[in-house]
Amino acid sequence: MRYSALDIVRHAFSGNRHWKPVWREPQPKAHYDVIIVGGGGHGLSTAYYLAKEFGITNIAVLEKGYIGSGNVGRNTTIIRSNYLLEGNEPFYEFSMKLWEGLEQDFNYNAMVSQRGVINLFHSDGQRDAYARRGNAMMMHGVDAELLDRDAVKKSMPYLNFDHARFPIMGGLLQKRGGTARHDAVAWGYARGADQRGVDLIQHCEVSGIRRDETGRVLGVETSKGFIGCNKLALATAGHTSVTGQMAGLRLPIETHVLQAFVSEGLKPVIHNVITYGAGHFYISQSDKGGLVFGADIDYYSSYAQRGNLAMVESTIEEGVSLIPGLSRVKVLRAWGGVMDMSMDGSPIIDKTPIDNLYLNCGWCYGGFKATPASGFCFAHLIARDEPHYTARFLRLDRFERGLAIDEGGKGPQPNLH
Amino acid sequence: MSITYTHRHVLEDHITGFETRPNANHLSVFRRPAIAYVLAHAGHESDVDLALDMADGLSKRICGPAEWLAVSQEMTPDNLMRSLTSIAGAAVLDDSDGRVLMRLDGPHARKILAKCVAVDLHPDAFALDASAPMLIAHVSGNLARTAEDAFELIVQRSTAGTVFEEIKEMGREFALTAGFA
Amino acid sequence: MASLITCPHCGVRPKEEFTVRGDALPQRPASHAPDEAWHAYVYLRDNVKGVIFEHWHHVGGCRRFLVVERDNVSHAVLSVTDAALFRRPDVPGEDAQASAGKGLA
Amino acid sequence: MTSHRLSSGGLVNRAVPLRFTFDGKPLKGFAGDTLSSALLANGQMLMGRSFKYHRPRGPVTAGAAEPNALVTVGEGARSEPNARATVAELYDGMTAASQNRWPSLAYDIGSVNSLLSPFLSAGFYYKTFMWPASFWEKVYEPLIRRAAGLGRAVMEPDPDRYEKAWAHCDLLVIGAGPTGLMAALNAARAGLRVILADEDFQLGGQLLSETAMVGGLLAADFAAAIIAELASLANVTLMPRTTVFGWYDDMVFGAVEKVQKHVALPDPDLPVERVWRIVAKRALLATGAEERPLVFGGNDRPGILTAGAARTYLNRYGVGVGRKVAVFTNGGSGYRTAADLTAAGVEVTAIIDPRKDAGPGQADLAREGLRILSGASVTATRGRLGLTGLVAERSGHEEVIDCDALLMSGGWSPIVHLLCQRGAKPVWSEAHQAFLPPDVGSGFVAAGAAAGLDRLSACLRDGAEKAVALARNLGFAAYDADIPEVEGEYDPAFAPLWYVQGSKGKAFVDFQNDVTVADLSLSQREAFGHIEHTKRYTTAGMATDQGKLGNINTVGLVAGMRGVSPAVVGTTTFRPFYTPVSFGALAGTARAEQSRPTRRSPLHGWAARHGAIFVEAGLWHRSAWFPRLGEKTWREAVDREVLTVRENAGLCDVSTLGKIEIFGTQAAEFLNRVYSNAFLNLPIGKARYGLMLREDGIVFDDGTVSRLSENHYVMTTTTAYAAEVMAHLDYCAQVLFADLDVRFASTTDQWAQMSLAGPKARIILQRLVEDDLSDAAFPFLAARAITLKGGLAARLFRISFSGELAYELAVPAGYGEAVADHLMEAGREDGICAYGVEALNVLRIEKGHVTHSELDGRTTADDVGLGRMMAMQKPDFIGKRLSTRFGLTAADRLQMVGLKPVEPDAEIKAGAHILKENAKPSTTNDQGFVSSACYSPTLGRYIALALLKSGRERLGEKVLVWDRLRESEVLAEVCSPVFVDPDNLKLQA
Ligand SMILES: Cc1cc2nc3c(=O)[nH]c(=O)nc-3n(C[C@H](O)[C@H](O)[C@H](O)COP(=O)(O)OP(=O)(O)OC[C@H]3O[C@@H](n4cnc5c(N)ncnc54)[C@H](O)[C@@H]3O)c2cc1C
Ligand SMILES: NC(=O)c1ccc[n+]([C@@H]2O[C@H](COP(=O)([O-])OP(=O)(O)OC[C@H]3O[C@@H](n4cnc5c(N)ncnc54)[C@H](O)[C@@H]3O)[C@@H](O)[C@H]2O)c1
Ligand SMILES: Cc1cc2nc3c(=O)[nH]c(=O)nc-3n(C[C@H](O)[C@H](O)[C@H](O)COP(=O)(O)O)c2cc1C
Ligand SMILES: [Zn+2]
Repeated sequence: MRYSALDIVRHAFSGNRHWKPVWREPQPKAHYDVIIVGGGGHGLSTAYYLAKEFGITNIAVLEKGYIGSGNVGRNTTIIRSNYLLEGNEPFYEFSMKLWEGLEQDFNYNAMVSQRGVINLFHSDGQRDAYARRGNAMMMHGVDAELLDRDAVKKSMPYLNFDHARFPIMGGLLQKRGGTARHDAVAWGYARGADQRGVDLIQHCEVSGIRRDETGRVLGVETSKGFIGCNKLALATAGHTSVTGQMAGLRLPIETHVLQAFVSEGLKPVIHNVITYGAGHFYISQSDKGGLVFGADIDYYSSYAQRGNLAMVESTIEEGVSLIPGLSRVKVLRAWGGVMDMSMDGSPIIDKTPIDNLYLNCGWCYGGFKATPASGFCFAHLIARDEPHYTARFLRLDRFERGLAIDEGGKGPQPNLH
Repeated sequence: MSITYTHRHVLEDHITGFETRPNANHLSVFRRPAIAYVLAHAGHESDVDLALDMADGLSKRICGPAEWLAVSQEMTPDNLMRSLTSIAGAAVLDDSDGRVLMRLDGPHARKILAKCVAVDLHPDAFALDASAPMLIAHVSGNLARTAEDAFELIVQRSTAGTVFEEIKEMGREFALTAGFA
Repeated sequence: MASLITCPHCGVRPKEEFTVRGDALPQRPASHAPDEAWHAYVYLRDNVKGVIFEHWHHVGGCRRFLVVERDNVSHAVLSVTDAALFRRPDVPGEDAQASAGKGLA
Repeated sequence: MTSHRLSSGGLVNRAVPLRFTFDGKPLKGFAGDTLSSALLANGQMLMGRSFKYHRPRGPVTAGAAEPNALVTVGEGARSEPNARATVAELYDGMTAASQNRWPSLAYDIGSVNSLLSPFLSAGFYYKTFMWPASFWEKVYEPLIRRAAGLGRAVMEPDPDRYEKAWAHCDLLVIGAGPTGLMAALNAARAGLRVILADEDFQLGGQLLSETAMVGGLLAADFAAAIIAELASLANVTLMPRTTVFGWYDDMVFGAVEKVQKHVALPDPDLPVERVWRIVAKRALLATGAEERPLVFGGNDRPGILTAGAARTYLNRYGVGVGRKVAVFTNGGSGYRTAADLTAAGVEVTAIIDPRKDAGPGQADLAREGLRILSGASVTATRGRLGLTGLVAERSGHEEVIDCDALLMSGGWSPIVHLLCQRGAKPVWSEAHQAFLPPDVGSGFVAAGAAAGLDRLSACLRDGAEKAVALARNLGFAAYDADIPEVEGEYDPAFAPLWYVQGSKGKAFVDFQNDVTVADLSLSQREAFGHIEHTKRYTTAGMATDQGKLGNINTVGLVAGMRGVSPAVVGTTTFRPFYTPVSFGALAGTARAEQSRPTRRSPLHGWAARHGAIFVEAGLWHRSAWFPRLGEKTWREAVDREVLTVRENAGLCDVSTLGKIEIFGTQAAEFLNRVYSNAFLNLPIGKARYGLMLREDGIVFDDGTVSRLSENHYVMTTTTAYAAEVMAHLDYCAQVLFADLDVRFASTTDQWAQMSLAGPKARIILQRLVEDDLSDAAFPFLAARAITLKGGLAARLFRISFSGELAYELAVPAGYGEAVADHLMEAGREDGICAYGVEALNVLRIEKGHVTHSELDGRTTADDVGLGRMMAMQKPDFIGKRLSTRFGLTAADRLQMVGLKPVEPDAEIKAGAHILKENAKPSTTNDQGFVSSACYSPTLGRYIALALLKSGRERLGEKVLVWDRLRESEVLAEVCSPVFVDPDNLKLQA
């Protein structure tokens, strides 16, 4: 069923009683061409593009919880393509292009909102680094603007210009950046995949990977029994090491928890996405009115989707330091997500040493924006057995070869990225 | 040419005058204590610890295993260094200018400190003469309990202004006064 | 956790006093060890879901590196040991149990 | 509007009247009122508008779970949006305003949404607003955003103070109702350090609303007696107005105390709110139970509230919620309230009870003349801005009943929130028809109503007994508790009723977000059947109350629709915050200039006296430049400072560089392992430049090491990396090389360190130094203790960042200013000047020295021209092994070079990229970037350092410095990065 304006009206007059399920709830078949483990944004978009762009439809997406229960459903929804390095920028821009036509493409309103993302800088050194990044973006034909203090003040007068510990000197703006409605992204891809014949199997946890004597993957052991496949693709985000381990892989990943927060609903006050360069705070306002914000990871390894009070406090300290007017606003809810922090802070979309096992991971706290491109490139890899051009640097062997893609320059310590 | 150099305390900018009549809750800043950092080399930890306990005219503050601060209000930094360098197995540094010593005392000292440190300072939990390194007002420091309701804190010189102001702020509800000792 | 870590030297302390360095189990190979060993040491992690050993640096306190044995799902802290006294669970004659709880005593 | 305040009764203090305004209207209340009790006393039932449909709403509760009565309290910078009127303590001068309505609360244009509701069903926006694509940002989203939110944030700096504190205890009791009071008392008597926290301004919980007698006293008096005893005990801390908002790992609780939210003008010496981190050995959850609303058509009109809330308004505040009150109840609570109302003289028109047989116990309570409709339900309600009547249905017969208030009771749900915040899920109990708290071990247990007990006597006993058990569990000797007798308690048992089938009108489960039963069934139909999907698709439970009232009904209804038990459906995830907490409280004092500690150099005062402009460098304030009279731009000052240093001499504060003193018989070996270059052979009295790598072969930091004696070294680090380097050394010494005899400590703060640079540095310095400073006696890289004239002991290092003849002089911090003053004086005749980090930066760029602009965490030693510092012959050092990987040694790596614009006046800025001449801009054509750039007054032109692909092979090549971001393109020549004195003649002079 395609959604159309007419539909809405028709259904309204019949008491909305005739809407159909957005996806089926199938029983797993014995065998699939491709099994994708992980019904998060990346797993679902991979299934969608495999079906839509690469003509493979005999696919199952296996999700241990409900669709979107992972990070795709718990992130701060920022999308942008303001990266520095050659390994990243073209890839994220490819994603941004896909965002720009996504809703018409999958016929679901994911509320992609290109309201602008501004990264504030607070020192000359930071300005230079942002200028370098802005120019890198423009080299690739991506929009970027360097705003000075007055320009920032004009559009965001409520920032702390007068009593800041670290003065706001300006910002790097990407106007095409913005937000998208997290859940709708998952649901839109899920619906699109389902409509093309993909089996979405929820509450189906993969507990083992069965291989033949040559090492090839035969299928997966799950809470719903063994399911066979020709190709197995892992898109399990924070659980990548766990699923990788099932095939004997030891990966350049550490799992960490990142918290996010939402305030009580407020009339619109923050009209774009703001990130604070003197800390790690970022904030935007959802279309419902809640201020959605976050900051650093909790620094220790964790598979629990909840964080600690110290990080709550430091996040909010940064928030009030940046936007003094938030002081009397109340925080409603805090939650966490567990992320696949890679050794250089950049993702991996690659084949593995096991012939028919494919890997998508290392998204750290930035993989939501990658959802379309990650799915597209992963689908490309699975279908064609060669990396998509824009993802050609995101390889597993880059660490051994000394080709780390280290945007932050932090080195092989995941919790610093 | 003989030159004399004036010594300046880092909190001179923060302390305008002297409280003639300090309140019950008072923060005193010591002008020129002698403070040394003492490190024990491997195998000498307990000897150095013992030597510090035995030494006259100084008090020992624990910074970590095999690391201490030796604090004296009687000795000059030079004298303190001299008295410590003789300890076998110890490496000693003069840190008199690198650290600031303050004392917070009064009936509400614990309540004020509860806003500055995470450690339980209940008399049963933080005994008399106890000392420990800890975050004080967000910066690394050392806290010691020197009397029933008196605590001495030592922080790095560069951060002393921040700590001093924060403690004063936290003491406002108890009319905390502050001045050089 | 971790909201509180019981430092064997300083007592119960809040998370704010620590920085976390990461997995405490990898051991720095000899300089001449094979490439794979070095790659593994610097870049690969077991990253198990469950009980892990992690280096925590008590920067706001004694400045010691501690090995914190934790369950990264329940966040329960099982033991805290000074890094210099830590024995890896897979070293013969020592196991996780033997080193566990040492620091808390 | 006439008063609903009863002439007597309640705990409000009628001797203390308070004035306040609501939407500008002046009103009166009493001390002890909440805003909502005072509004109700004034007959103001309408308090707000719902989110989506802008439906008129009054309070449903008298407590923290309130979804409807949200108002903005205070004015200007002190205004707080979304304050719950039901818990806002009334104070004299309070101003409150309704929200989410225009133009007024009574006439709100937004209420047309209610008519559009068929189009606005759950998730409607996911299916629409997609055509044409360009309309989303321009048309649809602005429209949707205009409807967003409830209250308005003023976005002004907050005039009030906040702070944070730690507390420690043996037992934290959360909630000071009968359960919590008995628990605190018995634990305190056993000698535990007890904290008793309650969010209410008055301790006592349900006892304050209770008409029963406890221990021979009126319930409220009984509470007062216990509180008095607790207050007298030194081991007890009473924390009223304190909401425990979160349970975190290791028994750390977050709580927020409203210190001065109940005054018009706060005392400036006190915070308005204070966040507590409570570290508890044990904790007891005594948070009570929440009464459930019933779900039927039109269940949201102002005047419809829970029976318990009405009882609280009556017994605690002396307010009748209506004059003609109907009750719709499936359990004892409705009867009890009806009885209390009748006793107080309020007319109760009917009790509607869906149960066929309500049981004798409850019938007893219903006074004579009270109409009870058993087996009946409310199927519709009447009224626009307030309730005027209802339709009751019994066995097919409908009856209209006039009323201005309808009290509903759908049973009770234990308030398990905090116990479920760390992953454990509540457990459905068929017997209780409720979710009970999970067992999380002996650290944190629930008691009383929170544990599923309903009778007062049982709660009193449970609190006492569990406290005694916890005390014993902690090793305290505790006596068995005395449990007071209760007279006149009632039995709140109930039979579940999730929904009145066939009722007319919207039946709400989530009042604030306007989620109806129809929305829930739509979500089931569309495959959003998992309760977490239902929540996200319908937004049930996502409003400011987080579904405290409604979630249980959502679960019950979804269970019914799916034909399973609520146990199968389960709850959504409980998360902090129990109730919303202000940013201000959670930030405490860490805001504005105080947001992070500030570090001051010992030469700060000296620099300030010379007119320094300061700049943040990490936590430090550093002197950036020293403008003089007549200098209009920073550049003028910096150019002068640079030229003065090159021609005469300058004094720069370098105290912020990290300084680490290293001792030990194996200190040399240690240094040899942590630096890439050789350190075993550093002579005593000499300094050496050192490069530290990360284990991945990338440069980490640079600095110098000086050997002061056989086993004593002092290391310097960059300002930015001082803490990281120290931590790295700790790691190396404690973890990697624990067998080496090496000890170290940071002495950054002990020394005031000044760089004296320039051709005249030596003659100036010699005027102040006893020791011989001739080149022979104190050559380049000499480093040792010296004595200043007058006898001050100091350290002197002949090292140079500027490329000039230069010294770094270190004196004890307290003498820093005095020594700097004397040096300035000594150099006056030679034209000395103070110079800041800007000039320092220019000097080092001219000289091709690197900083973290070049060492950006991606560069190797070779990249920045320091390949010779890789002592590969050493058996091992940090970073050695991985530094030889393909990617780190590839021929096309970026290498550091200098750049000179072809046009001498052209400016280059750091952050520009580089293209081959005539190449098209593209990522693949990108040749590198400008890492540092400045105007060189020495050369009279702009110069830059750049990292350029295979740069060292390209000297002489013309490249395009491409800075599209700042609309500049400059042709430049690639050159050596050393622009000044390449042979180091000045340095060695
Ligand atoms: C708090 C937070 C804020 C963030 N903010 C942003 C942001 O603003 N912008 C941005 O771009 N990115 C952000 N991110 C990162 C982004 O959310 C993730 O990188 C991205 O969602 C990861 O990809 P995914 O959607 O496929 O992951 P997920 O949604 O986590 O999908 C992985 C799925 O695999 C399932 N799974 C795991 N193991 C198994 C198994 N054995 N069997 C079956 N299924 C399994 C999981 O249940 C999960 O549903 C944020 C992340 C967090 C936690
Ligand atoms: N079925 C039932 O559970 C039921 C039904 C009707 C009446 N009752 C009556 O309710 C009473 C229950 O007594 P009780 O002591 O268990 O509960 P209570 O409701 O009397 O007290 C709970 C207290 O906890 C406080 N509180 C709740 N959450 C808090 C938080 N996060 N932080 C700080 N304070 C918080 C509340 O302000 C309240 O004062 C008894 O009188 C009982 O008869 C229970
Ligand atoms: C962008 C965004 C906006 C959110 N807005 C709200 C909100 O308005 N109200 C709310 O209760 N939760 C909101 N949440 C949080 C969710 O309720 C939920 O906590 C989060 O998705 C994580 O799931 P979990 O708490 O069930 O583990 C929001 C989450 C995200 C990612
Ligand atoms: Zn410690």
